[in-house]
This record gives sequence, structure tokens and C-alpha cells, in this order.
Amino acid sequence: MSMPQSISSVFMAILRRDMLLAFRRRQDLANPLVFFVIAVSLFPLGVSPEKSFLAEAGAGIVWVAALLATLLSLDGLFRSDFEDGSLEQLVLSPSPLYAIVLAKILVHWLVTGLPLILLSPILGLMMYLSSDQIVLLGLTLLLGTPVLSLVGAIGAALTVGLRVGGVLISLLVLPLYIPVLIFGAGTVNAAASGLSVAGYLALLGAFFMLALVLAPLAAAAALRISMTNS
Amino acid sequence: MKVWFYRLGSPKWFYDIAGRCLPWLAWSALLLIAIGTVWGLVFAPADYQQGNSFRIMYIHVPTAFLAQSCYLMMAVAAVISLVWKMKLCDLVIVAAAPLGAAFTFLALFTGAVWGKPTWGTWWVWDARLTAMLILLFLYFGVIALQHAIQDKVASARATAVLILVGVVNIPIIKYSVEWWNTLHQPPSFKLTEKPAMPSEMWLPLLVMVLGFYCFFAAVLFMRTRNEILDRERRTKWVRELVQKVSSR
Amino acid sequence: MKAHRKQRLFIVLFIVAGVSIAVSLALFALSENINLFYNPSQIAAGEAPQGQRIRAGGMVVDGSVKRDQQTLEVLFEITDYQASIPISYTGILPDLFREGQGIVALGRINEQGVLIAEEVLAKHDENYMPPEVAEALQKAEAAGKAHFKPTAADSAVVTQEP
Amino acid sequence: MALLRVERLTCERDDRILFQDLSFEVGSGEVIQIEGPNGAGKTTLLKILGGLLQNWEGELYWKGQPMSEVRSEFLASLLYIGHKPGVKAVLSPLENLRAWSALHEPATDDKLMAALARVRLAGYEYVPCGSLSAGQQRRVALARLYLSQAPLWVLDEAFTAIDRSGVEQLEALLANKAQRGGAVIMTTHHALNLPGALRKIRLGKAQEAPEVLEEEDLL
Repeated sequence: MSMPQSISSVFMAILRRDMLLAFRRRQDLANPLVFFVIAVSLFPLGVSPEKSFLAEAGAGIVWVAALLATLLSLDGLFRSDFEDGSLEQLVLSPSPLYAIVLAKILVHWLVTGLPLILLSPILGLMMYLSSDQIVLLGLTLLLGTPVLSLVGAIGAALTVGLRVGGVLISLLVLPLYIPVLIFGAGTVNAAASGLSVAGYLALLGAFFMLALVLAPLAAAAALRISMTNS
Repeated sequence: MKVWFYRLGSPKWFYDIAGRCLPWLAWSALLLIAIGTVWGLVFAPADYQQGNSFRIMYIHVPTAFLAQSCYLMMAVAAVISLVWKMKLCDLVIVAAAPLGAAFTFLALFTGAVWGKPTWGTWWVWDARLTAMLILLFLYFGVIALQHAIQDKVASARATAVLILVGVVNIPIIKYSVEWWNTLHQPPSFKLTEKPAMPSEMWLPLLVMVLGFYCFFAAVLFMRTRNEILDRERRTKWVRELVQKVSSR
Repeated sequence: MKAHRKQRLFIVLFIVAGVSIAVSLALFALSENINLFYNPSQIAAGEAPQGQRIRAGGMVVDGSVKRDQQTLEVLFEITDYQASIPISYTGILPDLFREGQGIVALGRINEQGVLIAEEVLAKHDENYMPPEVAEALQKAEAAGKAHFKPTAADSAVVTQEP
Repeated sequence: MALLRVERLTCERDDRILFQDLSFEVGSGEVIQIEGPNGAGKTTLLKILGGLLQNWEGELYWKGQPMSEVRSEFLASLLYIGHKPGVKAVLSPLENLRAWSALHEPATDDKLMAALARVRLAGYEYVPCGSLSAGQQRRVALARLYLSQAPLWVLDEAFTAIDRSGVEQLEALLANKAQRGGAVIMTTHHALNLPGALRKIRLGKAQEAPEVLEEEDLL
């Protein structure tokens, strides 16, 4: 019998493995980003290119697009591991599944959430946001996109191995995303109205902490259940 | 204790008990709702501001109550199902989810109908309304997941996890939208306080709420019994039951 | 075997720590009074931004409603019993709009400090009563005995704030 | 004492009872082959023994203790290779083994290379597995057998797509495992040549007409 490895070494090993996997399939990584940019640029075309409208709605538009882009990328979080049997090996590891799932979610955020944040200033400029607002938008995305990945992972774990997976994830996860959306976009709007944003940021931080510690628990439980789907 | 607990979890036992309660529940539901309807619509006085339109409250309030109670009940069942693996709870969840969705929809619909004359609009993005809409989406998610997973046990467990995640989120959602925007009046009924309306208005409401709860329980029992029969169709007692019924 | 226990303990501690941080952040946020809803005293004190779309809520001041004879424009004031602000609205008001009633107005404040409303919604409180009772109460109030409406209305406004 | 004890195991999937009241023990030094026609529930049984499924009734004991209480110790003593080998197509054999060993069995790169050489993959260490043949991919998974110290191996159709000489090599490995006190539970379509150690458990034919159960069985 082998001694179990330390949590941190297992965490790092999964991190390394999934980053390597993401890097080998880097052409797939661009898709959510392209979607993000296109979705945002649809609003000036579809609603109104007026400067005052965009400046007012811009933060909300970028947030909605970021949310949808994350959603788009969630289906792949566990699916490929499920299909080639790697997920069985992960679930049967003597190390806590909690840490493994957390590492996988971190990689998901690094390859989707982080690029979205890096792109957001450009989109903020296109939406005529002021430089303060753009900084704040980036900050809210920094606190909010991890929550999207974490909560989304629960949906992905519940639907892994199901044929209708992709559509179902949106149905399960979108209602849970609403608080993050309200306060993410709300922070930028509050700042535009000259209000203090400390409370908003604190709340986003609270969501982040809560999701960080609880979502892997639910996702791990969901993964164990989903092993029945074959 | 353990024996009692397991007996409670036994589908056959529940089937018998629920069957015995069913007529009582159904009749009291019918009676209470009939009394409440007549009382509320005919005898209760009109409101000094809203006139007669406030009477939709007699449907709106009970449905809104039930929409939330039903989710809460499902959450309790989900915990029991996950921790003690009691099969009956899975069946109750399957039976309850569409009911909860229906009541949520009714609450939203009657709210819209009520909102038009009082607020001047069918729909506002108000905290309570938005929270209810999200609750409806949560119900849809639960129902969709239930049907998407073939294996009965896995489906029940996965649904239970989803319901619990939703329960953690419901207060968050509730407070988020409440801070965001509010127009809806405070609850008309609080357990701790005397209602802020005269008794000839709230007594019929109380009767209606009780009636709706009985109705909910009756339909839930009926649906759970059907689920039990379907799930246990290969057991001896169900076969004997079917033979008895068909020979009659 | 002990290592497994230790790992589990580590995770439990991680969860407890995370939840406590989340709770303290949420408590801090609560003390910050997040608000997208202004009452008249805040607006009168200049806390509400000019030119931004905001929501304001309060009771319609008795005797303040002035209707323009030619257009649909209505001028009225709302109050939270500390301060009052003027509101201008063009359009059809909801049935429940009347003096002494709680309303929510969506609009922008102009240079003169008038809220130009794009939408006026009547808020109704949880106090239902038959017309006779309301009449009796009003009479009592006129006689200076009971102070029914303002207290109930106050509570209705207060509940809109976190 | 038996390593693994199975008591009154009953499993039904999709309204069909796969097996009922199945009881057996797996002691150290045993190689157990699960036999049965297609659809008899061989894979399901192995998944249950590996702890992947939850929809079954009955009791499992690991070294005399109920499985639910010693799950992490059990997992640390288990090597499971399923139908799907768990080999990533975009990673090379070496990277695949590294990822696996980090989770299950710490090993240096030298050891990993040696294991790959044992399954005749020397020279393919850095080629993406997606460009290897089916048999070679299967061997990447089987290289774990040369690294694993786990007392219990559960192998589901592990010899699929493996050539004749490969199977012989694996038979020797299994015999060696049994001699050293390990236990193996496996399914395979190959006729195994393992004198002495091999025991067979036959699962019944898939039941067409479902059995009538007592109520307690389904509780």
C-alpha cells in the first residue's frame, strides 16, 4: 500500500497536467474569447451605438458576455476526462477529490476567466467607459469570473456523460449566476453614480470565498454520482 | 428509533398511510378552498385603496407560500436522501418538483395580474418578483436534470445535490435582488405579528392558505403513490395489489 | 491511515476559514449600506448624483399634486417626513397614485433639483382595509386623535432600504 | 483474512437485475476471473468493487472492515484499469504516466521510463498517445501494472488489443503478483494460462424475466 501524497503535491500535479492539456489544445481556448468579443460588439449594432447608452450599459454588457463565454467553455471541464476514462482514475485516487476538482477549476479559470479579464479593457473602451470604470470592471471580473468557474463546475459535474450536457449546464447554472451578475455590473454602475463601491467589492469577495470553499465540495459529490453515466 | 425510521422510509408503509390520508386531505382541501373562495370573493370587504382588485391576494398569497415551502421541503428530502439514502425521499422529490414549478408560475401570473391595476404595470424588475422568477428557473433546472439522467438512483442523487446547491443560493439570490431593487409590499402574513388587516380580510386568506396546503399535500401524496407503484412494480406487494385491483 | 485523517481535517479547516471570511466580508458590506434607491432626504442632501438614472421613493405630499391642463404633465412632491423633493412626470399615472400614497419614481435629477421621472410606480403597502375603516381612520386623523397613515407609510419606506 | 469480502451484492440497472445476492471473498494470492456472457454485469461488478458505482445493495468489506469506513485506505490499496484506459491522446506516454503516478504511486522519471520499456514502448516516450496504435495506447495504461505496489488490482478487459506475446508477458506478471501475496480481479476474453492461482466466478445469464423480490430487499 502506498502512502497518500500531500494535498499540495496532488494539487500541483493536476494543475500541471491540465495546463499542459490546455496548452496542447490551445486553438480551442480562443473560442470563448472570440465569442466574448463578438457578443459584446453585437450590442452597439443591435441596440444602439449611442455613446450615452453604451457608457451606461457597457459594464452590464461586458459582464453578460463574460458570463455567457464562461458558460460556453464549461462543458469541456470534465467531459474529455470522462470520455477517455481519466475521470475514473481521478475519482479513484486516494487523494481527496476536493483538491483535484479545485485544481481543475483553477486551470479552467486560468485559461478562460483570466483572458476575459485581460480583454475587458479593450471592450470597455469600445463601450466608452471611463478609465476608472474600466479599472473597476477589471477588478469586478477578477473577483467574479472565479465564481463563474467554481459554480459552473457543479453544473459541469452534474451533467458529465449526459448527451444533452451542454444545454443542460446553462439551465442549471444560469440562475445561480444572477447574484454575481447583479453585483459585478452593479459595482461599475454604482461608481458611475458616484457611490462608494467598497460594499459591492466586499460582497463580491464574499461570494468568491463562499464559492471557493463550497463549490468543489458539491462538484466532487456530483462527479462521484455521475460516474454511473456511461 | 431506527426501526421507526426505516418503517417511515418503506415505500409500502408510506403507500398505505398516504392512501388512508388522501381522502381526508382531498375533502378538506375542497371544503377549505370553497369556503375561502366564497368568503374572500363575496363577503370580505373591498380595500379602501385597491377596491376589489386586492381579492386576487386570496390566490396569490397561498401559491407564493407553497412555491417556497415546496422547495424547502425538497431540500429537506434531499438531505435525507443523500445522508441516509432513503428511497422514499427521492420519490417525493420527483413528485414535488413539477408541483413547485406550477405554484411558482401561478404566483408569478397572479402577481402580474394584480400588479397591473395596483402598480400600473404587468411586470417590474422588483426584488420579490425577480427572486420568484429565479426560483422558477431553479425548478426547471431540477426537473430537467431529473429527466436527463437515465439511472434512477444517480438521477435522484444528482438532483439532490442540485437542490442543495440551490438552497445555499436562495438566500443569496433573495438578498442580492432585494438590495438591487424593491417595490413589492412586505409579506401580508407574518407568523410573529398580528396581520395588518382586519380579521374579515385575513381570515378568508388563512382558510385559503390552509386549503392550498391541503391541496398540495393531497396531490403530492397521489403523485408519490404513483411513483412508488412504478418504481416498485416488481415487488410482491405491488403485484398482489395489482392482481387484487384487476380481479375486482 | 493517519495521513488521510489529516488531509480531511485540512480540508475542513479550509472550508471553515473560507466561510468565516465570506461571512465577515458580507457583514462589512451590510454596514456599507449598498443602495440603488434614494429617499427624499438623501436627495435633498445632495447624495444622489445629477443626470444619472436613479430610483426615488417616498409618500406623495398631500395637496402637492398639480396637473397641467393642456398636457399630461404632473408636478408633485414626495416626502419621507424629513425632507421633500419635487418630481415632474408626463404620462398616465397608475390608479393607485394618490396623495398620501407611497410611490417609486425612476428618473434623472435636473439642475433645478427636480426629478424628471420616466416612470412612476405606485407602491402599495401591506395594510389592507375596508373603505369604511379607512374613512373612519381619516376622520379620526382629521380630529387629531390617531396618526395612522404616516406611521404605516414610514415603515413602508424604511423596508425598502437594506 | 480475506482482503475483500462481498456479501449479498445485488445490482439492478435500467429495470433489470444484473446479479442478486452475490457473495464471495478475495484472498491474497488469488487471481479471480469474472466470467459471463455479454450484458451479465461483469463491468458493473468491477466498477462496484472499485467503488465507482453507488446504486447497489449489499455489503463490501476491506480487510474485515466495512468499505464506507475505510474508503481512503482501500483506494490507496487499489489499482483499477477500466474499459476506458484513462490515457490522454494529446499527452505522451511519459506525461500520462507522470500524471497518473502523481495521484496514485509516486515514482521517478527513470522508473516511469523503465515501466514503459517493460511494455515495449521504449522510443515512444515523447510521442503523443493519439498517434499510437490501439494496442500501444492500451499498453500505456498497462505500464501502471509495473509501477503499482497496490495489493488489489481490478482489471476490466485489460488485455483488449494486446498481441499474443504481450498477453503471455502479462500472465507472468499476474502470476508473480499472486505469488507475492497480491490479489487480482479481472475480466478478459482470453483463456488465461495461470496454473494454481486462477479462480473463476461466473455471473449468470442476463435475466429476461425479472425476479419477484421481497419488499425488504428494495428498501
